[in-house]
This record gives sequence, C-alpha cells and structure tokens, in this order.
Amino acid sequence: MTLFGLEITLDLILYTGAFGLIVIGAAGIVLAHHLFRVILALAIAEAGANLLLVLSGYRWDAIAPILSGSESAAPMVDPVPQAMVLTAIVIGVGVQALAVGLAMQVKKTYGTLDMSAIRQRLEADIAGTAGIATTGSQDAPLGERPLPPADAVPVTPGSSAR
Amino acid sequence: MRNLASLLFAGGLGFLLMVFGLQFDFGNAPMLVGQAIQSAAPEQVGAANIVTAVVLGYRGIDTLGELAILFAASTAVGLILGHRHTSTKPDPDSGLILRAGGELLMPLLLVVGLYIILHGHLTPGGGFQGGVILAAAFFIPVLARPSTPLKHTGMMLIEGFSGAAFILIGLAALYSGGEFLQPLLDKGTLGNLVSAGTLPLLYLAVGLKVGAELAGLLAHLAAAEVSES
Amino acid sequence: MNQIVLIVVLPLLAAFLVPIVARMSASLGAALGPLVMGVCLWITGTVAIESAGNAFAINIGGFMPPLGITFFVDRLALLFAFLTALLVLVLWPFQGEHRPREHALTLILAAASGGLALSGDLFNIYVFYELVSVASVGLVATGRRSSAPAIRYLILSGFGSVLALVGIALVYTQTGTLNLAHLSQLAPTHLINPIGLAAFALILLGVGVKAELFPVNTWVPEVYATAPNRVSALLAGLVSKLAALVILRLLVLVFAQEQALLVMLLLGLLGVITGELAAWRAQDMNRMLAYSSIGQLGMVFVAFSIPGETGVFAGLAIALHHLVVKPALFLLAARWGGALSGLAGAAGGNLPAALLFTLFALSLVGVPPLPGFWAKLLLVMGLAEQVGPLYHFALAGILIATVVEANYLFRIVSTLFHRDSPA
Amino acid sequence: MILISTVIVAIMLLAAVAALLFKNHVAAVAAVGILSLALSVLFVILKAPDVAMTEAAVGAGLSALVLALGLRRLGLWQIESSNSTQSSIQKSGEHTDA
Repeated sequence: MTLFGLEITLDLILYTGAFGLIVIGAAGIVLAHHLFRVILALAIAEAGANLLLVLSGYRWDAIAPILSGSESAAPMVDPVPQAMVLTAIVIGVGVQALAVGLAMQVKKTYGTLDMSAIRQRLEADIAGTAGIATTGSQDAPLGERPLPPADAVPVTPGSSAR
Repeated sequence: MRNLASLLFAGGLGFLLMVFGLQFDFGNAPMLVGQAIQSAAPEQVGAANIVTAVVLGYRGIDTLGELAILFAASTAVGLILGHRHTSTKPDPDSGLILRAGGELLMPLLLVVGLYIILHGHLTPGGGFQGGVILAAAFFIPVLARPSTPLKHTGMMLIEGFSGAAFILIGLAALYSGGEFLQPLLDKGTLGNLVSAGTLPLLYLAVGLKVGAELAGLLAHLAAAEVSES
Repeated sequence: MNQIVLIVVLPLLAAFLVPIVARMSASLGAALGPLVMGVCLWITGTVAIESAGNAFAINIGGFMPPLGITFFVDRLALLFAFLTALLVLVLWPFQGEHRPREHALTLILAAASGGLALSGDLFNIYVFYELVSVASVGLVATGRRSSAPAIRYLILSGFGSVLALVGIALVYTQTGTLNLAHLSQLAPTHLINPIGLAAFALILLGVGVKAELFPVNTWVPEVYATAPNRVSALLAGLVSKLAALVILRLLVLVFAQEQALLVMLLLGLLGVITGELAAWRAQDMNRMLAYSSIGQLGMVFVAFSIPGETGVFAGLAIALHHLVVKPALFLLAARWGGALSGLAGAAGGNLPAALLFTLFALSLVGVPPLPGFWAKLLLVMGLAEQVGPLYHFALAGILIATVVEANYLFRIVSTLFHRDSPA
Repeated sequence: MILISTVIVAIMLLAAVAALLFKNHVAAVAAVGILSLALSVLFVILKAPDVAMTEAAVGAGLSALVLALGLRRLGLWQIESSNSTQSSIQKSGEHTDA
C-alpha cells in the first residue's frame, strides 16, 4: 500500500503515533492557557515517549517475554524497554498527582488557573515581597526599557524605612 | 508571536524526529543486553516473566527509585495540602447501593490485587498493576463515605514498612556477602508459584507500597479544600 | 567497598520510616535525618580512604555489567557524594517547626543526589533525576507563596524528562544497551551520527532543566525568589552541579563528537550572557543571585565544551567553587533579602556577615587571590588555547560577562557599606 | 495487524488533539482516558502484556481518577455545557476555556 509515493508500513504508522503524541503534547504544554490543560498535555507527551520506548525493543518474529515451559528457545521481544516503560508509567502518574495537588494550591492562592494570569500575579507577588514597586512587565525583552541604577529605583515606604 | 514560534518549534521537532524515526531499523532491535538477559534470567533470577526479572532483578534499584518517587509525590501532596480535615466540609455520603457495593467490592479487590502481585513472576502483572488495584480497594471506602477519612495510622504503617521491607531484603543480600538486591533464597522450579527466590517477596512489598502511596495520594486529593471564594 | 550503595539506600530507608518514627517519638524522628546523613558522610569518607582514589564499579544485584545497573565510583563521584551529604547536613532544617514530611523529602533529595553522583546507567540516571525533581518541587512548595513557581518548575522539568526519555529511547534503539561504559565502547560506531546528536540534544535539554541550561532555565528566578532560602541554596548549590556532572559524564563517555561540543558551547555562552545581564538588571537580592547562578552554570558548560582535560578541569573548578559560594550567598542574603535599594548601610547591622558576603562576592567575580580567580583563569586559558572563531567569541563573551558581574556585585557591596540612606 | 494499528494510532492522535481542544474539562479528561486505553491495546499488539496491564490500570484508571478528583476540587467538574445553571460546584466567574 502506498500513499503519495510513500510506502505505508507498520513502522511508519507506529512512529507517526509515537512522535505525533510527543509533538501534540509538546505543543499543548507550550500553548495551553489553562493550567489543567498543561497537565493533560504532559500526560499525552509522556504516553508518546512510552510508546517510542516500547517500539525500540520490538522484534518481528518474537513472542512476549514470558517463558512458558517448553518453548523457551523462541525469540522474544526485548524485555528491558518494557521494564523501563513500566517504571516510567508509574513515575508519570506520581508526577501527575503532584501537579494536580499543586494546581489546587495555586487555585487557592491565586483564585485562577490561567497561565498568563498566574505569571502576572507571580511577578507582582515576588516584587511585592521584595519591596519593589512594579514598573511594568518583567517579561519585556532585554534593553527595551531603560533601567535606572539600583539606588535610584523608587522604593515603597516599607523598605526605605530601614 | 510566542505561539507561532512554539508551533514552529513543535513542528520542527516533530519533523526531525520523524526523519530520524524512518531511519530506525524497526522490528530488528539490537537487543545486546536484552538477548543476554533473556538467556541468563531463568538461571540467575528464576522468574518465568522476564520483564519481572528485569524490573526486580537486573534493574531493581530503578524500582526502588520509583517507589521513592511515589512516596515523595504522596509526601509532597500531603505537605502542600496539609491536614484540613476539620475545616473541610466533606461531600455527602453516597447512596446505599454504592456503600454496600463498596463494602462488598473491597475484599474482592484486595484478593484480586494480591493474586496479581503474587503471580507477577509467572504471568503478566505484578506489583504495580496489583498495587493499583489495592489502591482502589483502600480508596473505595473513602469514595463511598467521604465523611470517614482513610485510616491514616494503618496506611502510614503499610506505607513505611513495605518500603522498608524492600530495602531490608536488599540489605540482607548485601550483608550476607553479596551485592545490594542480589537474589536470595532457592530459585525453585521455573514456573512454580514458590520460585524465583526473594522475588515474590519483593513484589509483595512493591505492591503494598504502591497501593498505600496511591491510596494516600487519592485521599489527600479528595480531602483537599479549595476555597470557593 | 560495596557499602557505598548505602549512601543511596539509607536515606531512602530513613525517609520511608521518618513519619512512623516521628509519630512514636517526636525527638527521635527529628534526630533520625541528621543522624543518617552523618552516617552517609562517614561511609563516603571511609570508602574514599579504602579505595585510595582508585575507581571501581559495583554491580547492583551482582549481575555482570551490561546486564544489571552499575554504580561507577571514581574520585569525582565520591567527591560529589561527600559534598551532597555535607551540604544536606549543613542546610538541614534544624530550626523552625519540625515537619516529618519535610525531613522525608530532604532525605529523598539526598538519596537521589547520591544516586546521580554514582549511577553509571542511563535509565537509572533518569529515575534518580525524576526523584530529584519530585523531591525538590515538594520542598520548593513549602514556601509561603511558592505554589505557582513550584508547578511551573514541575511542568518544565516534566517536559524536560519527556525529552530525555525520548533521547534515551533513541540511544537504546541505536545501541541496545544503557550502561554508560558499554555505551562508550559502542558510541564510535553507533552514536557518532545525526541520531546520536539528536539524542544528545534531547537529553541535554532534559537534564539541562536542573542544570539551569539556557533555554530551559525560566524557572530559576521565580523559584529562587519564592522558595525558602535553604531550599534555594540546595538547588543552586547542589542539584544544578549534579545535573552538570551527569551532562559531563554523558558528553565525555557517550557523545564525544564535535557538534555536541559546539551545541554545549553555544547554549553555555547564551546562558552566561543572558544570566549576567539579567542579574545586572535585577532589583532584588534573591533574583540577582538566581540570575548570577545561571551565568555561572553557563560558564561551566562553556568550559565543558573545550575538548580534552583542560575543559573538564576548568568546568569542575568553576562548578565546585560555585557549589560552595552560592549556598553561602543565599544563606547570607536571607538576612537582608528584599530589594537591593533597601540594603543601604545594612552592613552596620551585622558586620561579619557583610564582610563574609563581600568575600564570597569577590571570589565569585574572580578577584585574584581568591579561589574564584583560579577557576576562571583555567577557563580563560583553556578557551585561549583553542582555535576557531567560536571559542574566541566565547572568550570575549566570558570576559565581558565578568565585567558585568563585577559591576553588579560591587554595586551591592558598596550599597551594603553605604553610610547614608539613599537619596 | 497493520489495519488495527492504523485505527488505534488514529484514535490515539484524535483523542490527544481532542483532549487539548475540547472546551469541557471533563470531556478532555475522558479523551485522555481513551488515549490511554487505545495505547494499552497497542501495547498488547506490540507483545508487551505487562506494559499493557500497567497502562490500562495506571493510565486509564488511576490517572483518570486523579484528574477527575482534581477537576472536582478545582471546581471544573461540569458535565453539561458551560451555560448550564446546575453548577453547585462550578464557581461562577471561573475561567474555563482551553
């Protein structure tokens, strides 16, 4: 079977699946506006990486890596990547649960889960704790706004009192 | 602008990976290590399920690290969300059917989970898969009656001592003259339930640890209070 | 000799048991952690004396090297293991309210760091690296307002570890092994090709998250500004160096190809420039130290990209120097904190601390008799020896960055000792 | 085998895109669950029964449970479309778009 001059083979499909998941997940992590979507995107990318790892140990004419008495000489698919994927899946769910727990705390602290809103509140928060009056976005590219020397920066009354 | 750049990045990453992907010799894995493990595993470890032999034997310390990750995640979630049981208004208890079903299901799930764990060295399945089922068994009572929280002391004991048991089995090997996590005890006959030396014991510890940690995580998340204001 | 595995296993055992012990006896629970870290320190010391500087390997589980997981113990690994135990002990949360969970996470961080220093297996490194991630995110989140930085850090490092996992899959597809020593034998025939380079770039980006490598270091300023200073000190001092050590191992053993060095050089140089410029712009102490940390790590990577022993020595010298200096600066800064403009005359309150701060800052810049100078000198001389425009460009970049660094650190020091309040 | 794999891969990719594009968070979590289930079937085809069991139990079961609990506690649990009035948990001003 060919499509657009490209032969459709099993490996093409499987690698498309694995890399497709990784890329969709990566795009989601970068592009999603909502924190919860970012957590989902991370899970998707992880699934793709796991699939890729399993593919790396596949053999055409082989059986699953479990000995069943008599036919112990039959070739098997590589058990090592499978063991690695087992580990990676469980690690993934641990990280995911931690992320969900942190998201709850973020919601509690900031009242929102919108990524850009969180970032803005965070900047204001850090500047506020440090006692700096915010003079615009910290995300501005380097050199865009002229920076006064540190001792001329306007300070809030609280920090100049010492 | 940023979105466009990241889309380009993601697309480029995908294209590059795809190009590399097509160069792979799919279906003919080199299996340098895999082949060696496959032929040595029955003798060295004695497990019919080679994946189990790798997970608990050849790469045992990975599994220990993984248990530690679950423990760290559960501990961190507990630390972040804290104890708020007194102030939290729990969800109302669910209906009679779910409560009764939960009580019936729990022992059943416990048995199935333990079965899967203890046959991990023979058939597909083992500590992780069985552990998840154990977690479900531990968590179902919480789901059925949110007002009665998970029994923390018992959970904490299982959590602590199953993890410790894994390490202590490993240390027993170290102090009987071998290396950490070296297989101990008689290998038995390949394919028997009592075979593969300490492997079933290790998997039991893994299963209990995974079950306890995951149930703890779920309970923390379920009990968390996110202010509605 | 094989008791070196205990420096990974004992802290884990203690971490599992701390909640139970603390429930039985609070004082025993509080003492367990420091005690175990002390034992680890002692074990590392005895192994170092026993081995007399000779490298050896232990096969976990007693399986022959390419089959099982190997811990590779050389002088460098022992040094980092020793420093891990020492730094964790020094930065132990002795004061404040006793929280067993915090102790457990610190112990896990110590165990994982020890594992990163010793492990000689690609996937095992990944597992310990994830363990470091989870434990450090948990510790960062103990800060009062640090849940948002913590989750942004967790997501970035989660993404990084997916990339690293893809890189590991590529390596495994090419070679069929994970043992670093075995990989270094197979590398010339299997990994010196575009796929090898792609695998290196992916693993570099993945591990680079912790090592504050240029494009994946956006978490650094916000985490260091909000996390407890003790945790910032651990992350900036210890964890980033261990990640750099892993990158060094991979670069030397597995991916020793020219393009890989160039990638390192470029990313390192970008880290130096962006880090030092951002530090110069920073208006508060913690973020200034954070950005300066990015710059210093960038210098480490620039050094690693110099082929041969010179680069390794220079990079390690800068890394070790930074490992001592940055935690000290973070701890001293905890005393003053806050906006740089509010620091005027702060030295009057505590002169020894201010003097110590000045000394460390001078060493960081590289003022001649101090250790920082010799580390930087090694780097500059190594770069000058290389031919090729990129290395000379890097040399110019490092020198300019040093001037910028001197500018902002001197500015702080002069503010600290300033008599009058600012205009 | 190639046909089954194609179908499964297509389901997986569609579910992944859907998980990111669905406005409704519950539907997005369900899509991730479907992705995990499809992946576990693919693991069976690839002769990795252990991995398939784990993916089904952890990915489709546990992880979906964790996410669902998260949705519930984050006030995003909302099965009907967003203009539904039946929102005892859903906070009124909540930002729900993807």
